[in-house]
Amino acid sequence: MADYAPLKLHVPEPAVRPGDIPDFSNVKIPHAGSVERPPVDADPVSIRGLAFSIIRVLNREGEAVGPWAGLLGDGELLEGLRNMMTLRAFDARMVMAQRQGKTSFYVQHMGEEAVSCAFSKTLLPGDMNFPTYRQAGLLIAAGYPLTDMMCQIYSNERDPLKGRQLPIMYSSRKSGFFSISGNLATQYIQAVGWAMASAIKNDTRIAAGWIGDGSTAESDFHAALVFASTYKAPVVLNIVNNQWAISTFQGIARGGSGTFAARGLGFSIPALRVDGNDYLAVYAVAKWAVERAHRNLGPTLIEYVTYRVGAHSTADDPAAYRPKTESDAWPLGDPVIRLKNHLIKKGAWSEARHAQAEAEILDTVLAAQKEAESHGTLHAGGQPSVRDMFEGVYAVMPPHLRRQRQQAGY
Amino acid sequence: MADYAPLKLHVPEPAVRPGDIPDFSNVKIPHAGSVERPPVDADPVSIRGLAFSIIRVLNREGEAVGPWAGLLGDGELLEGLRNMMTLRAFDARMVMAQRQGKTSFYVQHMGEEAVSCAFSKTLLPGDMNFPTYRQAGLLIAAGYPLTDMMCQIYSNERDPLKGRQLPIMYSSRKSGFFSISGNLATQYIQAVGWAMASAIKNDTRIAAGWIGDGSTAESDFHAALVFASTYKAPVVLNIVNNQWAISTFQGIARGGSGTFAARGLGFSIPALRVDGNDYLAVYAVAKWAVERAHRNLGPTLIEYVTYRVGAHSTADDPAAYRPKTESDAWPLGDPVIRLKNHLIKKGAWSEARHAQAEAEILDTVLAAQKEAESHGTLHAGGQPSVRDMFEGVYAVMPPHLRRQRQQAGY
Amino acid sequence: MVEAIRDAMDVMMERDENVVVFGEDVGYFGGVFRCTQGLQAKFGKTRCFDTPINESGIVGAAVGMAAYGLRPCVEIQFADYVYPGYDQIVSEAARLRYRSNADFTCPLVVRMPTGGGISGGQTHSQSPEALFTHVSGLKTVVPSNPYDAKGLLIAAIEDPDPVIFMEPKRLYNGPFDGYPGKPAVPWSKHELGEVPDGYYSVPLGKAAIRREGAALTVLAYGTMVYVALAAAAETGVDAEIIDLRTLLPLDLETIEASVRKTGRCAIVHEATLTSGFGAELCALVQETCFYHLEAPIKRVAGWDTPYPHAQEWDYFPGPARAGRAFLETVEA
Amino acid sequence: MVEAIRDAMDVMMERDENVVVFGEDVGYFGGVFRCTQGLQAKFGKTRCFDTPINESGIVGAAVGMAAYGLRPCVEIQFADYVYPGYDQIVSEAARLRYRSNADFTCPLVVRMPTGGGISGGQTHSQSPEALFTHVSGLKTVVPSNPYDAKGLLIAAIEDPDPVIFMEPKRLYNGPFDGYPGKPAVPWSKHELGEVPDGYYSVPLGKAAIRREGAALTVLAYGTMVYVALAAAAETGVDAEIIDLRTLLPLDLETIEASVRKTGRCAIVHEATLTSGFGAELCALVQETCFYHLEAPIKRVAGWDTPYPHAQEWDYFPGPARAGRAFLETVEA
Ligand SMILES: Cc1ncc(C[n+]2csc(CCOP(=O)(O)OP(=O)(O)O)c2C)c(N)n1
Ligand SMILES: Cc1ncc(C[n+]2csc(CCOP(=O)(O)OP(=O)(O)O)c2C)c(N)n1
Ligand SMILES: [Mg+2]
Ligand SMILES: [Mg+2]
Repeated sequence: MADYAPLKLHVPEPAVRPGDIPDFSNVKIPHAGSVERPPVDADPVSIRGLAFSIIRVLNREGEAVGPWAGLLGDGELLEGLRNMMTLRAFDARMVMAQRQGKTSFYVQHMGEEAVSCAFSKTLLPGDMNFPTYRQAGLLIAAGYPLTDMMCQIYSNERDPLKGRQLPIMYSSRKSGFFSISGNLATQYIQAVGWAMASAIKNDTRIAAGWIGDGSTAESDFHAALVFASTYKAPVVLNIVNNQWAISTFQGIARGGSGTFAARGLGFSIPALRVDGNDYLAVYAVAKWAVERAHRNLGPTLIEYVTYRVGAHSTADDPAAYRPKTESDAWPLGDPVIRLKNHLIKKGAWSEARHAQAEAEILDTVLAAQKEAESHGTLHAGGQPSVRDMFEGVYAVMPPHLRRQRQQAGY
Repeated sequence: MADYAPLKLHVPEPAVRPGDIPDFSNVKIPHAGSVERPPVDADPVSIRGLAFSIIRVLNREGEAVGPWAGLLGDGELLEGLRNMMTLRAFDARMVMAQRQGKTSFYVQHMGEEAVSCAFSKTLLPGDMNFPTYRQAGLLIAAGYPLTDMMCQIYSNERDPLKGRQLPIMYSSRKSGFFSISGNLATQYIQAVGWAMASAIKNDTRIAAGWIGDGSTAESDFHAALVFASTYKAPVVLNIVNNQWAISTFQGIARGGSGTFAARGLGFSIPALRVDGNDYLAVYAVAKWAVERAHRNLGPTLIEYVTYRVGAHSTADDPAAYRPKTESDAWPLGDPVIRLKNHLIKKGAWSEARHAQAEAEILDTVLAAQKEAESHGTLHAGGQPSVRDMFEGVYAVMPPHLRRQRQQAGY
Repeated sequence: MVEAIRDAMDVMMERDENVVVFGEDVGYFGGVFRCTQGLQAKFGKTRCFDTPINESGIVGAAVGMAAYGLRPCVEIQFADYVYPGYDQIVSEAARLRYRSNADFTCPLVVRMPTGGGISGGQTHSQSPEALFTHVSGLKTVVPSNPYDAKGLLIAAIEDPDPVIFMEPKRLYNGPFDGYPGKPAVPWSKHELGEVPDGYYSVPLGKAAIRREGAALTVLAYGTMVYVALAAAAETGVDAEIIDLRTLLPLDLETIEASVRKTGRCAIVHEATLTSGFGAELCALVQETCFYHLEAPIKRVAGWDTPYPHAQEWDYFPGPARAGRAFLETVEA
Repeated sequence: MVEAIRDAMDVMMERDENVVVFGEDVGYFGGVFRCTQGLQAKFGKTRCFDTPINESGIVGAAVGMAAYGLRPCVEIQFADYVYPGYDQIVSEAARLRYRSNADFTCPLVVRMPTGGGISGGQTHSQSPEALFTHVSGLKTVVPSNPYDAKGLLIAAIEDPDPVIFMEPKRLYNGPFDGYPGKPAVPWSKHELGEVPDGYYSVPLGKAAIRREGAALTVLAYGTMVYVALAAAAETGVDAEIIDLRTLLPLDLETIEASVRKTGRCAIVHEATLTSGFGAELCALVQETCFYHLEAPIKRVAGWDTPYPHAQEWDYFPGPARAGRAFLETVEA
């Protein structure tokens, strides 16, 4: 009867750990331009393969090739480059500001700038993102003021959120950027709900949900896919696979499926995998999905394959769980350098102009920072008021909160 | 810019509603014997098609055909028939008992008897089911006493659960039947946890999770698939697709994916669809999955395609949401009749013996009922004590509960 | 009360196209308690529809819709099944206005049948109101009769913030005083069973005095209002019975005035005693009326066990238990 | 306190092979607060491992494991993230013994860092203990020092029932009395910072008196024990400060004896006031000690708002607020 061998628990492990030599040989990378571009109304079953490949546009020579190329003009590409550079400079300053004690917490985007910066450009005014804490590029590319971002990060007297929220948990309805929660995955189903609302109202606006590789394990990911599939909600469901969830490698959330895009197959939701470090590829694939949504063809799942170069946040040090040089070994390169090289290859850009742009951008960021700091930082200068702490729990303050505010002396 | 047409919300609807003529022409039913039988260690990717087909053994002529046939001898089949007939007779008596006010609630299995009765026979002693409220066949096939089941249903003085639980929420560790919760889907991830525990302990026992079509929408379904996939847990994940979730047709939970088995594809969990009204097919497919688990090959997802002939429970009337004759039109027939016909075809059974067996089984059920009722019914005769209400909240009763028990006068 | 609740949604769906209604089995079928019957037929299936069985999905989608500008009124089939949606309620709906400084808001109603007395066992009988009253940003409402149910639900749907609307299921078909053996009284025979047509609202945050009295203040809500009335009648205690209607924001003014007058207070709820809403009521009363209190405040509540099936009427805090507490309080 | 907690798991994993430890980032990395550091290296990755980010999955899998016969001790990364796992705790872990008549049981510990004071904003600062004390079948523990943390965690792991183990994260690295500006004191400088090697346990359900006093009974737990001590020192109020340690089952005997002696009582907790555990404490004290009380029981607590980021020290109930309440109570 029990002639079976003893069972064993399988616990997935990353290929390498601190002290090992980084190894991405298991990441299969198709040639740029090699993956088909189906029509947006293709039968999801016929394009299952897209969930297991990687759509790429920029090749090693910096050329844009294949069926997903050719969507963006030089001006748009230069703007994209500028946005990514701005985000990178912004990150660098804010990481430093956190170290200087000007705020409590920061999350940077190093290596992942193309994802949010390019995606932002595929939306129409009124469309709504439901971002995580690692999509500030959406705000920057949408032209949201850097100073306002910083005031939020500093929780100062000009903080649009009145000091109530953790740094980087921005909110801007005007910029199509839903209030960040901090609770993982909750916003994914909210994006679906928002999109359903738009469809209920016969509106034309669509929504975009955002989630990290690790967070796809959360249950609200399932809720989102079930609702999106059932009601054919006009929503783009983005998974940013940056290989890590704090200290946990993506294999723990992914399990045996090979990719995160594969999750879409169980719902017949078209699922595409894209080189997340390739601005042109991100734009092209996102545009395809956004088009599907606007045309009422239903949801699309996109996995952006990228790499989190920095720490998870200012609260951790990745050297404790992965080789220090792993990011250098990442085979999809750096999104800023790749777009820069492409523009240089095209003759639309040069090393010199790049250096100049870098300097200009730094000036802009520094100016914004100076302006923001003139309104205070977390523990110094202008502060949100204690009254603000009591306001906004409800539209109208109920008696018990009024009493508490009085007790607090305000 | 907004040159898109207004969006529209898609709300799936069943093909027919009360007053319409039942129509299952959209249910594609492969010929019995036509679906391949891969080795248990087949690459999940290579058998994706099994999630979109229906494995069947019994053909219209009552013959067992194809690669999934031939696993059960006549004795086993006769036992299976007897178990299904017992469950059906048990159901009929208990539905009546509920109508007579002897209990508050009952859930019947009409049409789905093959699923739990056949599955039960694929397990080894010590394996553990995590059932829903519609798998009493697991208990009956495992030889759990009918009287004990009825005492639980009556919440009487002999109720093994001391009157604490709703009727039919049985628990029997000895019979490999985990305590039913009543909260949908929660037990699915618990089954995975139990299986992980067995693997951690290098035990040989495996677990089986159970869920209904409607309940696959619950988030714990996702948790179960994620954990099962990641840790390759030795678990069989069963989905009983009986077409309905109370008043809601399966299309609401399923969305665009065509089948529930498809959900496994996103996790590279082998996923099979089987004729749930075919005792032989259920046994064969379940056995395949159980074998995989025992051989440490990881989880398997099985969708049993069946039909809920009766009401959801004694609390509803399906005539309000589906045509009265829909169950007659169900193309996969009745599991009891199909197995009976197969045995007659084989010469192992006859109409006369069947009629005699029916009478015997009814006697057995009636005797069990008489015995159970001698210990009381919900509002009459022997009752669990009020003390029992206070016991068992904790292993040792804490002071506050002792005080409350005293206050209650016990 | 079922009709009153349905009527409230009907009226609001008519007045405001942004009101949408959904949940498990609420569409074609009209809900397992039939509270949404006819709404899909009347307003179409994009305004009233069935959802997948996923409470987090129901609330989460509703939060997204509310942020868009709709006013979802969703049903959780039983309060016992709200827990999978609890995170979306607590972490999202309740905090959206605050954390975004009103950049986004969440006008959302989550309806759910609550309480026992229907042989529902541990998964169809719970009264989890205290799990909501602890959460800043939520309002929690428990009506006790059809008139209030309609008016309060209309006010809840109109409210700019998330409201938890708990419907004592034992009151759906008539008042119930805790005697399961007595013949059922339909609402049509009850003064508060009369529900005016059309639009009216009962403001959130205002209690109602159901019986004036001088000897004892009784705080109750939902089914327990009738239990308290029966207990007062049986014991002859001249109790002032306050039906809270809204638990949060609470009408502390009415409570305080009454306790100052009577000098004694008892609290009745069906939920499990420990950390139930009665604890908060007790704390508030002793904080605000300490020098007027002549006896300890008594709590009568469900025991600290799961809700049992067979022992339902031993668990249920009926008139006998309430009456004993009333007498003890006035005699203390 | 981090080391003490780690030590408790280490000791129990050594003594009982059925003890397993898992959660988000707890395996190779050893947890974001490093409470499980070294356990995977020592006991192997099937005894201590990383999980997918799914709190319902973590608790649900643990319930299945506990039913099998293991003793899982799982970590929820922050108490603020327990809500997705709340259903598995409330509907499953808490009721398994009861509903199956002990056919299956659930010896499970759910650890979670709780409380604020670390600039964590609304999603890294919450104190949701009252959401557990309302649930029959759970025990809830909040240690205030390394000695207790180790002993209580060992007792929790040995307990046959599910235990919610809340670790005040502001105490991980030293006692904290509510003055963020003061130089940090490490545990090594504190008498209760000394943790014996090896096995010992502190029984669940027993409070500890941290300061004897005659003028006022103060009920506190976790970080608030130090706030209360500071407030007593600053105001000169001769307070008897009781560190509850276990909220449920509660050591009512110790509380009652103290209030009978002092005649006055104040309660301090960091969680939001309304329906917080202070409400239950207040209710119990007035129920059991009414005739000994000379002044209203005061509650000092977090305000009824989400936990703010910039205004953290206005939200946090520090010694100034506690001291004011102590004085008001003794002077009333
Ligand atoms: C419900 C919940 N559980 C846990 C956390 C703690 N947490 C914050 S970020 C994070 C990792 C997320 O990883 P991933 O989804 O891959 O996103 P990334 O940080 O890589 O962008 C965890 C576990 C949380 N914020 N919310
Ligand atoms: C968490 C939760 N939500 C809702 C319910 C109410 N409910 C009980 S059974 C049921 C339908 C389940 O349908 P399905 O999963 O298809 O199982 P079937 O009854 O068809 O076997 C619902 C909604 C519940 N028990 N638990
Ligand atoms: Mg990640
Ligand atoms: Mg079903």
